[in-house]
Amino acid sequence: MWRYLINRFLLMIPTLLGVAIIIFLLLRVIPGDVVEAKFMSGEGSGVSNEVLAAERARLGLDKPVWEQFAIWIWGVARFDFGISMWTGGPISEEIALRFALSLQVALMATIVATLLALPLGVIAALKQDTWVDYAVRVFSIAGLAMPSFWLGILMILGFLIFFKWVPPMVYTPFWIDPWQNMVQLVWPALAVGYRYSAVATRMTRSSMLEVLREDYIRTARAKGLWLKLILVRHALKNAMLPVVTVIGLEFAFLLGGLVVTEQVFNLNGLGLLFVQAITRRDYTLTQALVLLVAAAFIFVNFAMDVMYAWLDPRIRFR
Amino acid sequence: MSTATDIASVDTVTAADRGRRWSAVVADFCRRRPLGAIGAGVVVLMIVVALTAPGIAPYDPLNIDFAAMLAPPDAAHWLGTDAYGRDVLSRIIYGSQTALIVGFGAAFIGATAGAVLGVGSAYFGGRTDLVVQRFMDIFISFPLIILALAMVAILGNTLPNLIIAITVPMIPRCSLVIRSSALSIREMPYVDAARAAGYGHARIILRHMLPNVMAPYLIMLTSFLGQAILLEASLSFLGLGVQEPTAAWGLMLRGAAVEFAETAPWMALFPGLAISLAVFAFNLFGDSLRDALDPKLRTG
Amino acid sequence: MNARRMTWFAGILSATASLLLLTAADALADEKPRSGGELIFPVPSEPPSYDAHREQTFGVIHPVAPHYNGLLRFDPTDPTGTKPVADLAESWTVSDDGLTYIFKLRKGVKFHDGAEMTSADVKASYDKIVFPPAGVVSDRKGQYTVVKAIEAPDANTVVFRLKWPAVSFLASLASPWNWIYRAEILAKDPHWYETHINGTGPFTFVEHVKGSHWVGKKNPNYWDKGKPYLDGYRALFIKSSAAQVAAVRGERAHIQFRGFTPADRDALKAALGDKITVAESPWDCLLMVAPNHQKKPFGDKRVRRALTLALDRYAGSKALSRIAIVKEVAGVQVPGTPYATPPAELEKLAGYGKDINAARAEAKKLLKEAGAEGLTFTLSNRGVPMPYEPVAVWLIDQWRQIGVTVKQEVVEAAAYYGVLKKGEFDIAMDFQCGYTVEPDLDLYKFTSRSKNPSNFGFYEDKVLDDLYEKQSRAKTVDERKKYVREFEKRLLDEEAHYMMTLQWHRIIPHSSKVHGWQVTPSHYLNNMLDTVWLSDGPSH
Amino acid sequence: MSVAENLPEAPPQAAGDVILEVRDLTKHFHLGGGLFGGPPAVVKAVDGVSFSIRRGETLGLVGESGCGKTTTGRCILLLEQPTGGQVIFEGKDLTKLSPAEIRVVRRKIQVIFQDPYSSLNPRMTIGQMLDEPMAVHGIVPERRARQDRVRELLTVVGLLPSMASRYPHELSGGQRQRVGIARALATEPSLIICDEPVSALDVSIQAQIVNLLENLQEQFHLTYLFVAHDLSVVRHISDRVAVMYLGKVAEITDRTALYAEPLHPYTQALLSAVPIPDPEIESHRQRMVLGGEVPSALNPPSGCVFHPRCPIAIEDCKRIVPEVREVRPGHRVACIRV
Amino acid sequence: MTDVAADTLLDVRDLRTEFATSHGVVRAVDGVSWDVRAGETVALVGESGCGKSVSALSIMGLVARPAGRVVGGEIWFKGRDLLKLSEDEMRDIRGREIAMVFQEPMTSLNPVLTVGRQITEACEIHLGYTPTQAHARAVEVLGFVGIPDGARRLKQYPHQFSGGMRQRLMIAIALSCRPDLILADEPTTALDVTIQAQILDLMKDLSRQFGTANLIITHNLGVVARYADRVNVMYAGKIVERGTAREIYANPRHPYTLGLLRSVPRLDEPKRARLDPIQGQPPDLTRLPPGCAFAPRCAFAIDRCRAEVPPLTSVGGAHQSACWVADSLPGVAAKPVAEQVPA
Repeated sequence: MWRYLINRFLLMIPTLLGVAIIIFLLLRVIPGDVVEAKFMSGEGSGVSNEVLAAERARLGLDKPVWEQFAIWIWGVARFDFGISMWTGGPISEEIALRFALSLQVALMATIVATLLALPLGVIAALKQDTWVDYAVRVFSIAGLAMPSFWLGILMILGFLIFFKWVPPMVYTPFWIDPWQNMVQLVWPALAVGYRYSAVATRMTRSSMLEVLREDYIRTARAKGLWLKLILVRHALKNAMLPVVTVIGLEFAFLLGGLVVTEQVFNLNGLGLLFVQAITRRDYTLTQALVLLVAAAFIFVNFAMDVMYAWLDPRIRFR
Repeated sequence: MSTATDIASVDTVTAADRGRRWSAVVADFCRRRPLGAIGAGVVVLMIVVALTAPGIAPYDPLNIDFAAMLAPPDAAHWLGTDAYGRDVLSRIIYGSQTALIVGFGAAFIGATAGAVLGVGSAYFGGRTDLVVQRFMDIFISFPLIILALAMVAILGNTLPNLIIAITVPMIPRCSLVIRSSALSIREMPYVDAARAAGYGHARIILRHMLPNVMAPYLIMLTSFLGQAILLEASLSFLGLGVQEPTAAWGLMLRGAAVEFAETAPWMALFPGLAISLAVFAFNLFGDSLRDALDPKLRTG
Repeated sequence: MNARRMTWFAGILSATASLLLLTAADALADEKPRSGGELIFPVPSEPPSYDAHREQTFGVIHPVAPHYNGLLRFDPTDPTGTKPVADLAESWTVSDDGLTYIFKLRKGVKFHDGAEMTSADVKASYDKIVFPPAGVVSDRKGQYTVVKAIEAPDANTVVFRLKWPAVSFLASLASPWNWIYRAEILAKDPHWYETHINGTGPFTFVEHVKGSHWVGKKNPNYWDKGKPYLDGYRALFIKSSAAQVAAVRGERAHIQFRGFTPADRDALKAALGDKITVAESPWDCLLMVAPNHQKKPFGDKRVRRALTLALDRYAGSKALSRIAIVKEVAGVQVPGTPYATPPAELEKLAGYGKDINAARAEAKKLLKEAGAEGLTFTLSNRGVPMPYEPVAVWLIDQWRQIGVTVKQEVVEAAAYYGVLKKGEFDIAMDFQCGYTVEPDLDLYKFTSRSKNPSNFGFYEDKVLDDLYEKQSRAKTVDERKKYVREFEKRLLDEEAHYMMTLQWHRIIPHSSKVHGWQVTPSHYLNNMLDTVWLSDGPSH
Repeated sequence: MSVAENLPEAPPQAAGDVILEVRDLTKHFHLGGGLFGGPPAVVKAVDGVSFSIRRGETLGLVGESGCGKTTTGRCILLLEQPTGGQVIFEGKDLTKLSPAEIRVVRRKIQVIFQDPYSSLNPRMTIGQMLDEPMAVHGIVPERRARQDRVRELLTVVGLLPSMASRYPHELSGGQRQRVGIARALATEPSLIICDEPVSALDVSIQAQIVNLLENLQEQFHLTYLFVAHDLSVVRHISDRVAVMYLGKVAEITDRTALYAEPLHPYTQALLSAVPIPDPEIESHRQRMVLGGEVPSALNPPSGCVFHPRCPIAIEDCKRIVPEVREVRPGHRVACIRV
Repeated sequence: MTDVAADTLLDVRDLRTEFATSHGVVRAVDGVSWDVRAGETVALVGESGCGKSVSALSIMGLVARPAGRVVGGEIWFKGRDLLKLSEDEMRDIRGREIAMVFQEPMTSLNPVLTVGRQITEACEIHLGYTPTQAHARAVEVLGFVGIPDGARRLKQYPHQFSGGMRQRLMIAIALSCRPDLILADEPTTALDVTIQAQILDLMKDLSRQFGTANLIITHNLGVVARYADRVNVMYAGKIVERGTAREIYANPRHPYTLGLLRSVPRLDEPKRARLDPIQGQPPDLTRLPPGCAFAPRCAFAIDRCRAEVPPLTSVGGAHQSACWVADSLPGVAAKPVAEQVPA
């Protein structure tokens, strides 16, 4: 097993390197650069080409692409992501608070999704093709079908119109004021969590259906075990394996993928930062963000493998 | 030889059986999967609406009428008008064209490219597989929004480019799923038989493996259909999708629809419902299709 | 003060008096300002760096301006935002030839770090803007090419020497971007101010949490005794406009200084009634249509004229002002400002007439003459929804009515100027926005391409260049007005190099508790917050 | 006139020449390992197997699951690349052929698989499946003629020509296996590897297929390598039999000798374990029940791989790897105690 | 073995189990009656799809719902009709009084639970054992089934056992609550010959040791011959012949049984030129012919066979056959009906 895990761990490196190369090149292919985005934004007077050239030189954008890449990747290897081309501040500082927020929302949404998905999925599987199953499926598919920004807009409008209330505008870290923090983040977490619960519910249901058809469940029934015991002890643990994967991957997607929801709920998270970074052609920040999100994704994948190994003795004892 | 009698007596499948197979399959699907049948019905309805849009839409979807700006639903405009006085119903009807083109275009390209890559990767195995999978890993871990933004920024905002942008993240997801079923199909004796018969790689992949991943392919296709429509709506909402004055659902939800959500809720409500209904129908159908096609989940 | 200069000011003042503005000046005089409270306002953008000398976005001005003073500022009570008044300068004189400006500075002004502000600081700050050292970017260098030298003969005197007389020079010095920094710090590190705050302004810096908020608190040692009235302020960085509106509506914020949409205004007013006061003004921002003269058939002025004739600007104003932040029908100057063309005269320009049917008939005729019937082209638009998108939708519809088919191509904002610069378009939406309405600043854009890289019509017009020069060096207001008018007629009517759509319209629905703040045509102005006060103290 | 007359028959050759010779065949599978994984584990699925088949005869290859009999068949079919040894078919070493030459050889060696459900492509009709090899190899280039051939082939294996338009799922297991046989015949092979061709079939169908295989062998002078675990069936169909255990040949001889007088203790145990469908006989039969399980091929025992379960093993068996030696004429055994 | 012939443990009467499929209703078990007496081994023989496994699942109340359901008959076990019991009462019988061993040892054990957990849970539930007692019992039963070092092996997972070992585990689970009857559904089909022999011997021994009755479900006539006391031959959901093993093998009175016996090659016979197969294909249960289901494949069929379903009638003592021409059938060794010689 250890060899397998180490192998998987090491395979993360070429993947991340690939991500790094692609985002680096992609950014240079996109028309426009940070200097243009900043000085040609149209709100000021025309800036001379000399000024633009000087600024490009200051940011190192006049160097050959391979050299820029080498400098950047060498920094990354030392966990130095450089400074933002837009603000001039260290990347780590730019990201820190947003990352905390996104991480928290992702975690909360995952909790919401899990709490919804597991019971619903199990019930739907047990009552397959009955009205309970249909109701669960309609509920979960409705979650998938509703654009989350749409749901968000409805929620915010609902609060406004019916309760004359708006969620706090500014992110307060949990450790500073848990109540303020929760009051702000619980809504996006619910909106997103509901949507993602759909994916997990469907996976739980089908995985459960599959497991319930397994021979060992028949064995357990033949032993005269209680239904609850069969479910909890025999079925759930097996059925959980694919569900855990799905939840893990969704969690990874949530980290950087909540652009629209963040916009609707006005969360200054990674997703919004992403859009800002790329529309400003803030190369260094975009690169760092992509790498961060990709690393999180790949790492969660790896963590899922570890979890699998831990949950499934067939792998654990290999 | 005595085999002749033996054959005659076992010829159990009659011509009549085969003739009514299709209608029987459809009837059976409807009976056993009522939800899926409802979904399929809505999808068919949507296709019909999209095809006959010029005939059934009460107004020209591009026709601006400042006199009728922000008109609430009434006899003249069943679903009201938008900020430019355009008929919301007509725009929803025409919007179904955009949704279906994007949905089917992206889903078909994404699922097919994914299927070919997945099957090829599984068939060749070894180093090829390792390299292809690394590439899939790279693309799957790439944040979707960045891909979409980059594609749109590089290629521009046209419908085909939008389809490409939506397709790119679908390919690795589909290829992963298809690859895993192709891996088991590669171990099937009939693939061995094809190899033993001395067929070329292309023939084995195209004729012997691809048709047999149809079940996961169709499942991916239907789920991508819904996802593509939703993605298009999200991208449009972010201003990265198709552009005004094209009639598209996501576009209708953005800008004025949000600003006037309180005073003119019909502007956001109906396109939002259209998106939800379409995605809902595709997912419902896809889900039931999966239940029906996945032998592991089959009842009875 | 020199007599000739005095004439100048009289002219401006008289023009100001004749203004027709939507909002009367706030009841500054009616009530006695009350001290205390924290002003909370959302900012739709975040400061890239803290150094306004090198930045272009209001995202710097709104949260950071309260920490600084300029040499001059625009009168915070003037609704046109065109009247330079003293800030750190106490008084000034201008030489007869108009080439020497001598400023006397206030005494006893201290930086937040306690250092005394002297003429060296003003000189160092302006040197940084006008003569930036290597490695320092100054966007506005070009605006000050007229400056020959800046001198600080003694601690309280600063002298600007010009290369030629420029009527707009005082307005340039009142720029809200030209904050006065400390010379000693700049000498050590010209980039220090990009990441630090140390000004003389009414508020001191407390914190900036990236992606979240900016906090300033009252500067107890502020030189303008009694001010500021607020205990502090808090700028919340909120990108989503819906969330900004929600913040004001939920009374989590008092005001947003950039502007809301008409829909937002109506919703806020409906929901909050008296608790909301709406301040409106024409906005010194304008969407223009730039036909690419290098592309056929836009080199033909008949086609360009036809396209501008097709626009029913008055009907458009009525309709679009309900859904977008555009309203006033204008020429090259914001209506109501000193050099604006009166409406009656404006109507004589092509596309500004009241009879739209006649105009369209003429447009069709012109197209026919030019052999461009059934013209089809692509309108390149910037990927910023408000107000680019509604204006484009309107334009496309207007052109459709003279038989022209237009497809919109939206280019992502950052890539847009690449498209414009390279001239890779048929017709493009162009944009101009200024901190004050001033012909020198506003008209430069339309001079020949060879002089001015931001001319995206790609034309050469010596007559226009000449008129620009003439108005800039005009000796009286009326003379200048005359040249501006001629410039306008040639640009928009005779040659139709560019087509103006509608002037932006700034709508600031704010909490009725906010007093002492005057809306102006620029969202870069009046953000020092020294005059702002809250009527019932801390509320949040 | 027999329907089969149009089928070209094998060239008249003196029966008895060696058509296939397997020399010291080995096939090792590498488990785990990978890009950075360190030394991978090696499974010696086939470990030095040698035998030969004469034209027209049937060699039975028996053994329990995991003994390497199927892998041996797959190596001969070149579905697996052998790790070592030679596979000499009609005088050519298959392991050294170019891809083009392999294509030609594949016509001559065909395969019938165990599972009639998974060995037919579910998306192709029976006709397409039989048509394809003939088209690819250009055996019958003309389309119409190929359709005739398809009908002939179906008749030969005892199916109705009309079944050409059917899909596999419309047929029963026995019928599918007939299709599998017809597909193998389509390329006019001289050697057919039968990989457990009847073990997945119902008892009542097995006999039909066994008979069919025997009839076809006579009709077309086919040579079979008959891989199976059912000793009764192997005994019925084979001329000679090889017994494999853990990747090695334990005993190889002609059928009569093997069943009448098995020499290797493993063969003896295997035969003794097979129940005979007669309670009378069963109640008197002396049985030799082997203890333990078949060891893992990942970690095979030292010396003679059978020694941990062998009733007659001695100390030497733990050390000495027994050679396959000819104990009697034509009877080769790998056991030092014989 | 004591004579307990009169002591009927399980009495299945006219059992009917149906499945609803997309092609129609399948009568998987169609009016089947048989019994098992205490301590004896009864075999249910037939080919795939003949209803033998469904019979066992019907007894356990484990027919997969909602597609399948028992639609008629009675299952008497120790004086109670199992079909009338509630689910809770049935649960007390399963595992405790009737245990079951399944065909696939590789998939019938839960891969993520330790072997110990899987053996002890039934004892804890049915016998009220404490974990310690249950553990002791588990070690004990592992010993019975020939797995030494039980205490250590209980901590292991199924994948750490080989196929034969897993089937021993299944038997250990079945034995753990000392049931009266074990239903073994193809217990050795998935195993190699040498292992098959081990397992069957083990089951036989255990049955003798504990007096447990066995029902063996199999298609392998050799296995039946070796281990069963009485045999029921099933075809298309019905029992077509029953009797003691010796009677059935020595003197089969149904053409199907006869065909089965003739078609398999035997190690104890000289090689025949050709085998004597049963012609045709197994029946499609959704479209059975009106008369005897075997008639289309039967070499002895007469017109009556195609019209009327033959009842199961005695052909001598307890030996019963459902065939209209049972009396006129030839013996096993008789010359095959249709000699197969290639054309």
